Amino acid sequence: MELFPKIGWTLLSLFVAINYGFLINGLIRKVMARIQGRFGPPLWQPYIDMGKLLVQRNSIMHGYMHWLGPIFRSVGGMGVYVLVPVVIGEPRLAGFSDMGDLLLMMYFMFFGSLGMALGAGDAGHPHSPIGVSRGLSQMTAFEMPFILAVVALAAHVGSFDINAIIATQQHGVLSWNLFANPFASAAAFLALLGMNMYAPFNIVGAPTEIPVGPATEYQNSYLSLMMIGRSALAIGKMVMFMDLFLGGAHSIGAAVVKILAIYFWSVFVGAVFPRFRTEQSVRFFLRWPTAFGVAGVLLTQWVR
Amino acid sequence: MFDINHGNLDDSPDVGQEIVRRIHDRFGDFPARFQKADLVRLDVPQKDIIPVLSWLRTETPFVQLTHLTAVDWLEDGQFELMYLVTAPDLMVSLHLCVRLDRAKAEAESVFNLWLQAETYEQEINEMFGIHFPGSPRQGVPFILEGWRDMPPMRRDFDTVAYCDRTHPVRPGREHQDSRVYVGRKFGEKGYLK
Amino acid sequence: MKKFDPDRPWDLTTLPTTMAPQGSRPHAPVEDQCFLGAEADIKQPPKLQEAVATIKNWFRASSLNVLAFGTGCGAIELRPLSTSRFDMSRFGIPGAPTPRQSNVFIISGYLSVKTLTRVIRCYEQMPDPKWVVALGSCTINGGMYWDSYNTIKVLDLYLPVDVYVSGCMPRPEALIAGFQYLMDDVKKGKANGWHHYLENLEWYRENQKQVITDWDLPNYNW
Amino acid sequence: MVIDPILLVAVPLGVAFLLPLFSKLGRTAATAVQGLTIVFTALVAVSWLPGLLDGSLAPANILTGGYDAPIAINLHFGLTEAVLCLLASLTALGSLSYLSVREDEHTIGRSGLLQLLIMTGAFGLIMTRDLFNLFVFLEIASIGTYALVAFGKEETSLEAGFKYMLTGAVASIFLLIGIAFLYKLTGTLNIDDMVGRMPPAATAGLATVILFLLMGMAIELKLLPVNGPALDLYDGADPGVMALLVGTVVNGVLFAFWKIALLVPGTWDTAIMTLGMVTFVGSNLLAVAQDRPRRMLGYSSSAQIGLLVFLVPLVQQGTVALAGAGLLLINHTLAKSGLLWLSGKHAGETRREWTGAFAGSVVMRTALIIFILAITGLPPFPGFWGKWQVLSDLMAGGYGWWALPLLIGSLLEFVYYYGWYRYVRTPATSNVSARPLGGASDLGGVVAFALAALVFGVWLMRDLPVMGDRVLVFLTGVGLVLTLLRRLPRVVLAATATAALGLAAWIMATGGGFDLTTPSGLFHLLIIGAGLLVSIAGLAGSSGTGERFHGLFLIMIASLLLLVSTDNLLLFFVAWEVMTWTSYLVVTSGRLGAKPGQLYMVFSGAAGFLLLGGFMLAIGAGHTTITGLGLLTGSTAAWTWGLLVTGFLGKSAAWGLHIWAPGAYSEAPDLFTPFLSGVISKIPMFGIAMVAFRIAAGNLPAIGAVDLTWLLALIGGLTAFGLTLAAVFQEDAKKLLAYSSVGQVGYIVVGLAILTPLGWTAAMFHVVHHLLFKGLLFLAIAGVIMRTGTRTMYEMGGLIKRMPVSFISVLIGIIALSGVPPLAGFTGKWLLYQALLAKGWLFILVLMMFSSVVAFIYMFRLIHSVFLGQLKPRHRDIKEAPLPLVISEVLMIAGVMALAVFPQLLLNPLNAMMHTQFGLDALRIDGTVLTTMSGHTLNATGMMVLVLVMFVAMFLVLLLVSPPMRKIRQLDIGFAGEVPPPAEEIHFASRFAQPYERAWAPFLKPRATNFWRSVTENTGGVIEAVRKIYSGNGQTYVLYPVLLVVVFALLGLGR
Repeated sequence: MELFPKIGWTLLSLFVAINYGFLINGLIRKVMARIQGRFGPPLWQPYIDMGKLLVQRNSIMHGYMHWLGPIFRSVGGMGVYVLVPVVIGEPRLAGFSDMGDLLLMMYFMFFGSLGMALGAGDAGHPHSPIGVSRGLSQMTAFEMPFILAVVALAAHVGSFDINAIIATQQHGVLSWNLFANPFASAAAFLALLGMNMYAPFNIVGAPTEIPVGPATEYQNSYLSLMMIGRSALAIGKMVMFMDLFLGGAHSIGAAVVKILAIYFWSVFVGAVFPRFRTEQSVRFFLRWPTAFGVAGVLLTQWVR
Repeated sequence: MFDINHGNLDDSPDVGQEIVRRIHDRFGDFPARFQKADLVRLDVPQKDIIPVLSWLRTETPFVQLTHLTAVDWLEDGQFELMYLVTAPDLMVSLHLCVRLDRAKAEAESVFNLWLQAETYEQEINEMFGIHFPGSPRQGVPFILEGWRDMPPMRRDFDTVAYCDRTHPVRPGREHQDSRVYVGRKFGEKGYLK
Repeated sequence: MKKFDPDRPWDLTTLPTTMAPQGSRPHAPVEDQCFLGAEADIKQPPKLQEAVATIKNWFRASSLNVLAFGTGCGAIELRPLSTSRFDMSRFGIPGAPTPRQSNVFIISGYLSVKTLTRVIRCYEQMPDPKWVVALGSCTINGGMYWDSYNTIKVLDLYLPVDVYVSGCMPRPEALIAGFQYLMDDVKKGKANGWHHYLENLEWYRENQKQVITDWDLPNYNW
Repeated sequence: MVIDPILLVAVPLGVAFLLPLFSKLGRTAATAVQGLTIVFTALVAVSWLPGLLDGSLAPANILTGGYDAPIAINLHFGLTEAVLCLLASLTALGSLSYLSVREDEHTIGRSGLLQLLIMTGAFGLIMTRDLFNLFVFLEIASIGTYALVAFGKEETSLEAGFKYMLTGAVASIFLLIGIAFLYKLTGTLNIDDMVGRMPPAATAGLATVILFLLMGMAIELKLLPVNGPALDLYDGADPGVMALLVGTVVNGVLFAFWKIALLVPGTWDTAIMTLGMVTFVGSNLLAVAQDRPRRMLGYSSSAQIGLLVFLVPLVQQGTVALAGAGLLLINHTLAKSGLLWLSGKHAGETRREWTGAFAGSVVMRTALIIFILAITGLPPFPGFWGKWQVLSDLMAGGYGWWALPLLIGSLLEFVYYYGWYRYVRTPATSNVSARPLGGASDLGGVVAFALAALVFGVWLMRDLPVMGDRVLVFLTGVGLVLTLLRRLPRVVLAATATAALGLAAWIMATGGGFDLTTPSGLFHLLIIGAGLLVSIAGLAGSSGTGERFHGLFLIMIASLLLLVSTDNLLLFFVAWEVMTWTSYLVVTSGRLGAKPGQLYMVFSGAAGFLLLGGFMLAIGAGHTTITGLGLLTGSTAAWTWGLLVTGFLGKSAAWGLHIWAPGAYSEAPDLFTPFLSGVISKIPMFGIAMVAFRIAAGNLPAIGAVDLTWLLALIGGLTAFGLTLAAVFQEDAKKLLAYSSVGQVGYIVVGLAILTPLGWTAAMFHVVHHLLFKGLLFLAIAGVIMRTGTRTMYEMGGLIKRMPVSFISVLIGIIALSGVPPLAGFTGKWLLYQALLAKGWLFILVLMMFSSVVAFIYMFRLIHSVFLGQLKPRHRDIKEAPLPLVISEVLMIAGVMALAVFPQLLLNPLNAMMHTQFGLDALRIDGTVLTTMSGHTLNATGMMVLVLVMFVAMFLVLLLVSPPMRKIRQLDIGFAGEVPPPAEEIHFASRFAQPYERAWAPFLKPRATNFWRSVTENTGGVIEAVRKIYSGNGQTYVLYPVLLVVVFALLGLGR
């Protein structure tokens, strides 16, 4: 596709994705409220929050890195999204996925976290680095099963190319990696719990000890940018999981449903569990999920 | 736990009686009042209080300082310090009361025996102006930051006057005593009778 | 417009609305660390300006983050408020653990001088616009603490209060009602305590310093 | 004109007895006469040397009394004798200058007499060819020795002399009996005559006779275990006397042994060699445990003599060239005499008391390190050439297994010599009271011998092709000059070094030295480039004590340039060892670098010896070039590969061998660490790629089912993972980076082990990229350390406000390190992962990916603890790093960014390189798109553009939607309404990864350190057990020779 139409389509798709992220966010709040026997805020509450954040009247800055942190965050989130193909065979919704493969996406996820952590560190609030320390510790831990799962899938097709991985899953539902390599899927979906940071892995913004973790000193427009980044990242990640394990999507509708399903896996888990301590979380990921991942890789090698 | 003269305290049928007897044997005949089955009050002279507390802390099951507070006996010209010492294993408490000279207002610190006494002593120092030489946080503000008046728990401290002076009231209400105010507003018959 | 009467500080009707004072810099002496907010919208024609302000105020009113700072015994009423019986989140009122991200400060009852110091500091760290909800009689006239040597009796001498909820303690329903009033005021652009505070900062400071005798709060705070 | 060598015996003997007369004239006169005598003897030897060397003079054969050989006393004076006599004279001269200032007025004559007597004995021992005469001279020398030692001023001298005499008497008895019986068997006393008349080996009684002779000589030579008295001598006697003995009597006795060995039948060779080698290894082992440097020197002498004894039969068989043994002997004489003289210049008895010795004297320190380098056999000193010659002859002669103990013994020398030097380099503290002795007037011998060792060693290199290379000679020359002039201001030194490197770069550039399509060209560019950046940064002239390394630095760069461009195994190894010792010296020059320096040197030494072993195997198979390694086959190939790779891994601090690295990296001078991490740690990688992998992988057998290259990759992976994890828990910024550096080397190892064009491309790409970003990080941290004066991270914080450029450097550095797009770290990792996936090593792939994720923790912690968070009040006024540092940093940032945007700049040449190496392409590069051979693509430039566009867009969005923003003060944070405590308390930096540490606790035991500690402890236990044989009791000392007879008899007669 030509460059400029591509940019246009990508922007459009990004816009839709961010809105979808917002709506999912609202839905999550609603669902969580219903699980707890409450009404919950309206579905569009994230938009109202966003609007409110944008019309605050003054703001602070602790330093230039503090200022740049949310930018890193949002670029990281949007970058992940524009690198994944959303709908199979639809170049308009494939973004810039021809620029790199699964590795690029995986590393792009760190881009936002790292930048955000830097910005938070610059604010000088002790809760920020504590949150970052917890977040990084947990991140390295859940990456272990995730990497194992990804390597298992990649080894199966001999490539890190996400389109190649999708292509192997087009022979009916049972050819989805979710069923074709259940061990790798188990590892990845457990890792997803850590990635999404709902309970029991919500140790970064642990509300009782380090109120909002790294974002303690952020407000207003910073937060709005971070909201954008977060929903783009969330959707990007879910699309990636969809492509990896649920055989991608043939239409936008399928994508919407699958994304929702994947997302709510961690939401439902989060609704019923209390929080881990950091080292418990790290140990958790390094035990069963890792074992599943190893089994997944072995399975791939055995099948080959 | 084990007192060589008397045997084990746990074995005695009435621990309160027994401990008072032992204190009497050892330190002298302090007036004792058995307030409840598990609470004995002893009035100890100032010179004996530290030996008694040390002995209790080191050689008896009364190892816990549950509370330490003061009472202002303005009319007697005295302060009274009250040490509530508990034997957690036996669930019996000793209430040791010491009278101090109000003019001097100084007592020996027990934070060497119980570290937590440090906070009690800081608070008493702030609220009553009783000084505990050697206690670590004497004079450090505990609740009253920047307090410049007489220690507020002394009975000669006029709280209402201080309050009127310092904290303005909302205009439109003539009397601060709600009993008077309500009586006037709703008639004497209102809530009072 | 009525003139601001220092003897009646609670009377916020003497204050201009959110839109009006933006044409001019505040005349009240403001320390250089203190700053007022945006002046971008004043260049717009009044009609549009009003419309924009209405939208903005609607956003503000529909998403009120409450600073989670239980200053007095009334904080016990905030727990049921967020649980399933009363569920304040359906009004878009979640808790915010840091003053940087909150809009509403609930002074939940009596306020000792020691707490007042912290409250002022937190209040000033909140971004504008920000509102104060005073809960319980203690905040109005000292309540049962009318003769306490260490408890302030009239909150609005020290902080601008937008909504009072009386009672000892007020029930969560009353608090919700108070929030409704606040939301209405915000929507109408009438809840302007924060602006009042900035304009009359010197007067507030003087009052604050009268009770906080060791004014050791560093000035860099504001 | 030549002088009659008979005068060598006659003149000293004559003067000796006249000396007491001269001493009546005053001490100057006596010293002068003695000196003139020694100079005369030296002249005699010198006058013969040129003629003997070029063969124009025949060796002199002197017959006394006018009779023919069998009857007359026969003196022989050939090249060997001339050299030995010259050495003896020179040592005597040096010792005279050393001793004369120490002698009292009334002992000067007596001492001089004994010295001359010893010389006479030594000359006689060297020249005589008569067996009985040899015994006589031996006695003359011995009597002189007893007397001279017993006259020593130390209390222990008398006892030492007596014990020495006791065992000497036993030796004499053995010798005399042996000579008598031999005379009976052959009817002659002339050695040359005797050789022809020796009865057949099976003759009854001959074995006993030989046994007696050998025993006598063994005791005289102080071989293990009968060297106890000799060691007491080193401890008790004056060091000057010992130096004299080393140069005269010891060499004389050794040569006497040579002559006697001519008579010994070949069946005894193994026995002699075993005894010699046992002495070499055993004495070195015992020396390790010595706490007193002088006694240590004694053990070392014993060991060296043992080595030479080991060589005697081999040389006589013709297996080993005489030159090799001769070089070892000359080296030992020069270095040991020098060390002994120096050991007398400091009052310290134990090593601890040597702390900070010679701190005031550059001459003595320089001489000391020259002697230590010489005696541990490092190039360019003669010992190195001797050892190389000996080893290659051993390999060629089929004595390969003997090289193993030889190398082990040499490694032990490293341990104790550098252990001693560690104390010398440690700055003195007030509780060490030992001080230097005497002035500089007696240093003549020391300086002369140090120069002699250096000049002679360099002279031996004259035929090597390296001397023709302009750049190398130029850089080494400038380096030497700068080393000598190290007292100049730092800026001048740095400027000169920069200019020299710039010139070298220009010469190489015009000469096509930077051809990136060849590995040498690539490494040339890296070495020179990194060198230039470091020298530029050096212009800042920090306040550290160790920043005057520019001279050594240039020499090091020269050696590195040689290393990466030579094809000759010898030259490669020379360059390798020169790099080792120059970098060792620089590391040691850091403030606390002495201790880690020792560890560094010992591990580098071990690595060097492993390489030497590998090279020797290749040489034994007849290949002397690196290209030749490719022709190796079978088990030789596997062993060579294993040795080389282990050596290279040791030097690159792979997992398990890494314990030296953190200390050495962090204690090296701050400006040098970038080079250490960026270049020196990459040289082993060059070695693995270009030397070890010359041995075709097809020749490597699998051990069990495990592929050797897979094993190498596993080690690389463990290095990457283990050291990354270790880096997470460091509090010291430089240590953190040190662990990180070593961990990153693991990636390169993995890349090389894959052995595909893509894997190698990834490895080489990472070599370049790691140099850039790690150099950047180390330099930026160096600047921070320079300004804050601390390396502990939690003592810093918030420096972004004061040092923005350093912050940006570190930021770019860690983004590049982390592999986060869009910087080139991602490109490098992508290449590596693709290569691993294509190879199918899945678990290693997982390990690498996981360690790259773990690295995030330490990277964030580095930048956060130092630059973010709360600024400490004491750092409010510090300035940005000095300008030269900033310039270097900016240049490196430019490099990193260039690689990030246009990786094809480097990948194109690498592709060409891989084509040469493998005959295959690694990548297809169309414009900005990289495509692997298996069809995977990456668009680095596009990635960069994408990120930049998004970044700029979001930047504008934030600008647009932000309300008026105010920069607030530092401590204005939402701290629950409280006034925040001081910055120190709310800067969360200490034990940053504590929960992570808890989670990993079972895996975090310092296993490698514990392993090496247990090795050290067990060795120490063995040494302690062995050392019990030196009871210090004269009776047991007499008993040992008898026991030795039994052992020897079993060894020799058993055949």
